[in-house]
Amino acid sequence: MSLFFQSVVLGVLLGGLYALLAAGLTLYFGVMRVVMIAHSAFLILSAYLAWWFTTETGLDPLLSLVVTVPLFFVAGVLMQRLLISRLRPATLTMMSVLLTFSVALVIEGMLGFVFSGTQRRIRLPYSGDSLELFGANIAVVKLIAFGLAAVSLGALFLILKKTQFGQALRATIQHPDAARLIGINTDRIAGYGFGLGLATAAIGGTALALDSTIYPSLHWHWIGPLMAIIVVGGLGSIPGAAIAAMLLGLGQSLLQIPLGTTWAQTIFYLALFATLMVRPQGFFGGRLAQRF
Amino acid sequence: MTESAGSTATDTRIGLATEGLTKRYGGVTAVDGASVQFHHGKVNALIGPNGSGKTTFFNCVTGMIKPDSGRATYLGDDITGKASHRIARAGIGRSFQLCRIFPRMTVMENMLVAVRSTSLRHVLAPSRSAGELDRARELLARVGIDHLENSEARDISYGQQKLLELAGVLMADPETIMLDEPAGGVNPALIDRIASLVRDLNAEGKTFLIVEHNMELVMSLSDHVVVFDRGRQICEGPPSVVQNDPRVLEAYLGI
Amino acid sequence: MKVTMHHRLGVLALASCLTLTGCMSSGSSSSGDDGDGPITIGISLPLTGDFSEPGKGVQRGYEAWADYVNENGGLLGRDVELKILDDQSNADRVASDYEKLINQDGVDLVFGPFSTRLVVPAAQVAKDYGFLFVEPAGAAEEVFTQGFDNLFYAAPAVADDHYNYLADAIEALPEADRPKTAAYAAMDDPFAMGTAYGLKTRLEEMGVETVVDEVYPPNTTDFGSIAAKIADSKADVVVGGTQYQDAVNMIVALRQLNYQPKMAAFSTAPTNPEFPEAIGKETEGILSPTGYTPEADYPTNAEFVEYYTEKNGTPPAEDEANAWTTGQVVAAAVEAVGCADPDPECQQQLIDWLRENEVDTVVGPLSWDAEGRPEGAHLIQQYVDGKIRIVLPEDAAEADLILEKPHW
Amino acid sequence: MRNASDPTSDSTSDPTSDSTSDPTSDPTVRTDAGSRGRAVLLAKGIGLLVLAAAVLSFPSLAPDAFILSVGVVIMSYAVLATSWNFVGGFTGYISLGHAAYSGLGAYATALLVIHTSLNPWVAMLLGGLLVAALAVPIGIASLRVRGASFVIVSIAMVLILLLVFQSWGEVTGGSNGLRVPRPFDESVLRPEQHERFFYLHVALLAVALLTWWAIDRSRFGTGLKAIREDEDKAQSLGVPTFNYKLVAFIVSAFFTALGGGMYALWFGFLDPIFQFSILVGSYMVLMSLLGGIRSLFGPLLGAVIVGYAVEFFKNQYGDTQFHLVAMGLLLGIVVLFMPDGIIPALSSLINRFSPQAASIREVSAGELAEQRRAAASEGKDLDATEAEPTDSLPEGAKR
Repeated sequence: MSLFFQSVVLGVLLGGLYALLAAGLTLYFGVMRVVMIAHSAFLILSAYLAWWFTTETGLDPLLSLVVTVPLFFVAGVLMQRLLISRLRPATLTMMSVLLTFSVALVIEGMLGFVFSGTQRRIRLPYSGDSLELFGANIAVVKLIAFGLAAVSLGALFLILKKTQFGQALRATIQHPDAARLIGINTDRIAGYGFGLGLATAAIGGTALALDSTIYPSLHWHWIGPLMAIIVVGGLGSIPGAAIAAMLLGLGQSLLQIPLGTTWAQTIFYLALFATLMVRPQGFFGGRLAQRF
Repeated sequence: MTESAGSTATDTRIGLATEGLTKRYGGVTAVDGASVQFHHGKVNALIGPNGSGKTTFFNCVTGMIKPDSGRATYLGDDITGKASHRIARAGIGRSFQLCRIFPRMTVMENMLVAVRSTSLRHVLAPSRSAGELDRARELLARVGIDHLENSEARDISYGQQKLLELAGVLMADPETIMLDEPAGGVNPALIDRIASLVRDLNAEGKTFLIVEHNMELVMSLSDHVVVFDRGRQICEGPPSVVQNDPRVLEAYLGI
Repeated sequence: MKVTMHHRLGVLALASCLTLTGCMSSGSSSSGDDGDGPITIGISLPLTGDFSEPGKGVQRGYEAWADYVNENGGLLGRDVELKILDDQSNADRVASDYEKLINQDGVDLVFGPFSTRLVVPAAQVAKDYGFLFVEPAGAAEEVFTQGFDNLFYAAPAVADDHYNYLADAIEALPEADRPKTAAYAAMDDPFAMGTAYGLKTRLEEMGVETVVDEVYPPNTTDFGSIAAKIADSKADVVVGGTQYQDAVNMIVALRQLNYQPKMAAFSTAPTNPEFPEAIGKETEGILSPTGYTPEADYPTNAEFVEYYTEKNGTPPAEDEANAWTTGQVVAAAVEAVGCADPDPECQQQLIDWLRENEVDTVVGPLSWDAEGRPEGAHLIQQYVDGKIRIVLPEDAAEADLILEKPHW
Repeated sequence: MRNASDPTSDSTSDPTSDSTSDPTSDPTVRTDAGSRGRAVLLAKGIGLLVLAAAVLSFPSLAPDAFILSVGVVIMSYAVLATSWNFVGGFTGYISLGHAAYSGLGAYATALLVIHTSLNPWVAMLLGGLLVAALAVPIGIASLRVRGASFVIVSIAMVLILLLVFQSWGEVTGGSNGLRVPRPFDESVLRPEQHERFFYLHVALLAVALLTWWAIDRSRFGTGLKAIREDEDKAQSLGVPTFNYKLVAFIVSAFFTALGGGMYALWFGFLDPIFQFSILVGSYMVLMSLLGGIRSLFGPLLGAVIVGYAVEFFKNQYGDTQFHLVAMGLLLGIVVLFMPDGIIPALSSLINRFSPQAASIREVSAGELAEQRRAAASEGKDLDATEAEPTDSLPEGAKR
């Protein structure tokens, strides 16, 4: 029983992190109909930057966010404006996959080039500490990562719901043409949306680096589960992705008890296939997926 | 021109028809319980102000979009929610609002896309059989662009592309041809050519269903006009009748 | 007409490429001179990619060995020249590298690559050309069951035997003092799994119950759930079939869950100098098998440590030692047989000689069975007072084995 | 019924001519096609012969067994890239995960050879058929909806197969890898093996190319190409797009699996992390795209260039991590600036310098159409202008 409860706790913590990591991926798809393969490469990049920051300065990796978040935002805007927007709309979905894939390769290669293939882990004085809750142990680092995820998803939600930019962004997601008709500069909004997505990658990467080893090719390990999450959640829907992330994180954690680590990972892919077979538009999201 | 419009009721057969067809996008109801009947063998027109749901209606009927509720029938057969290639093979061809051709295929290749049979023999046969090529050339000649058959479709002018699209639709030999704004964005001379093509083809027995904003063209060309506003039919009849209907004016002027 | 154009271009491009491929080979064929030139030794190593860190360790070991040999009169009076290619941690590349070394560069001898995953395809190429294949890294049982009659592993023991001394020590305990339960977690890698399962087999034979048996993919970074299972089982012994970083992650995750085993053994990682830095003072009592220690008093070891330390600034670790050992093994055969050239006859003599003889190396005297398994065992090390010391076997021990691991 | 007399139809100007185009200027095209037919056929034949001769003479020209083995690798990549192109080139659906099918083909072949007493070549064929059968449900799941989900499934397939083949050790050998018995006995030395496998790969490539060619000229092929250009439009012309895509996908998986199986028999050792690798799949994409996905020989050309470049860079620059960066940059450049690949780019370059062809190029008109198409496809199905009530009025009703 305690193992079950412990696994639930771990699953929720993991699900929160997944939700943050998948939020950006689904956002790009919403604003641009782009499957951003490089998202997880940017996660790893930000994790490396956090690691490097801590190794060089000795300060807490969370402080690196002050630099990486704006940096990634700008990188996202530039990437959309300079690269993605050059593609022909007719073949955007397919070609953007290749383009972002090539970006991922470049990032992976550069990370290997600069930091070598050695596995890295941030050394924190509190990495082994934990709190006890009803018999379950909650690692402090996992709690911080979860907190980061919750705060940034909350902030993302507020930005989308309460600000003018957010409204424009949502309008662009739901009806690009209509948005254009009512005077929204959808190109600029898409750029900012991309930047926002990459900013979440900066936060997600740092959260990831707190309690995990990083190495350049790690991003392949993440891209599969994240894509499964956004499909199950409904492409383009952030709340959908968050719910799917929570469910799949919890599912993975609980399935590890009877099945072991490896087979438990297949839950993502099974959920992906089941979703496409039964309900291609996703279980929690909007109708965007219908035609894409 | 209005010869047939005068003697309706008796000799009209219903071709395409819908019953309570509805399509919503989020909070917006694009097609709102539309019940419409089009006359088989005639030139039908569907008009209405911008945003009245004409193109969405078109897309629902041709299977591009699944309607949320309601029925569509063609010559009595239920075609609701059928995939668009099935509807195409049931005998309904269509063009698109902003002319859609296959840009990186040659004009001739564009012509050879249309599928008339799904038998394996037909599908696996070389697409450039002599018979097929002759047929394509004939149709290209008919619309007046046969001299372009080896050009890539993206390299020809917009007007030529519109004609190509029409010719491509004709390759499938449909009974009913739905044209979405055939006169949109083309010069007056070309509008005349398209109009005469429609007349000729109608004379050969093809049914037309045309969405068009050019009122002059609609009134001169069609036998039967359906007026749409806010996703449903508000009035129908021969052009002369519709033209003077107060509801139509109201819809257009937005009073 | 356009089609023809494509066509013609294709032909042109293809033809020119074929010509270029032909050109690529020119200028590098220095093959087959069995006179007084240097003895060239071909090696493919993962210098980039996932295995690059240990790969570079092996490279340092090989290079140190070659320099040492050349400073001390060479091999058969000839200088030794290493030709090292990067296989990018990729099995396709490793095979093509040996293909190139043997055919195009005309090397006289080959040494093995790093990582079990790359040894098998490489050994196949060597076997097909009749080359002797001594390798520093393919410890897993599967390497020796493939029918390679040219393969020798230059280390004291295969992975399954790494914990033999530890198992012996536990078996020697009175039954009541033996651990009752054990948890195993191993990376899905032939070597790492081999070590953990070797010990598992022994412990199960003596009645230690297996309560957790987890295998995780090499790319696993989140050990929360595995740790939760182990912690929940409250096993007396935890055995990690680990490489490096996974051990660190697992230990951190176990500590996060407040799990305190009586005995904790991890392969490879604890012998890494970075390990105590990563774990801190909680290393106390952690056990690990090792095939090499700089302190060992085997003949030639002192020279090796001194030479290597002088050259590189740090004492050699296991990867470097295994590379050096590989050099020693091949050199012994070459000196005994008196030939070093790619001729299959010479290579076969080298193979036959190694089959029959024992070689003194920095990891102790080595001899092999018919499949190329070395017939020795690994030393067992343990962190005692913050330092890693040899605790087993007793005749080599630098410190006493701590049976009750302090809390971490 | 109705008299076709139209008051404006007798206008003298050609109604098709927009301001930007002059349709009277291209009679060349037609005469070209007519009078040159025979010459074209001859040129094609000669080209094919030269190509075949160049490929077939390679083993005897190769100076050593290493070069020969590089040739085998390149031919293997050519087979895989050509197989990939059945779906990528015809339908425009980009699969980043075709390594899934080559890997499955390799394992299927190996396991059949090991566990049954089947002839290795029969095993390879059977392996290909098994993979083709497996491709049916995968294709149904990923092709039912358009675009993005296909890509996502393609990547997911590689990742899930990597997990399964790594974990299911009793059957697949797991991370220990799997030795594949040689199809030829011990007396066939390694260089001889390379030579035989080179010809075998060429034969497989020839079959794949022939199939590609046959599809290309069939109605089926025309339908597939139409799907690549505009799927909705193709469907509205009666093309059963889903079935077409599915069949193309299955054919592609079949040939990819054969390519994987043959590679397994040659290489003799399978390891899941190298078989189910996204990088292998992306090489297929890069090669096809670079050579030109719409051309029969595009993938072959791409495979030769990339295969050669890989060896060249390794030879010249040795051990750097830079090969990933180089591949990423190359792929990015191809996608951004040369999405049609080398063959079309070169031939259009040649066309530009050849005088008779120049007149049919109406770049401005073409670009105009492209822009219109672009605008259309962005809002293609949501159809916002219709769905969203706006107060704009048609011309006729303006106040």
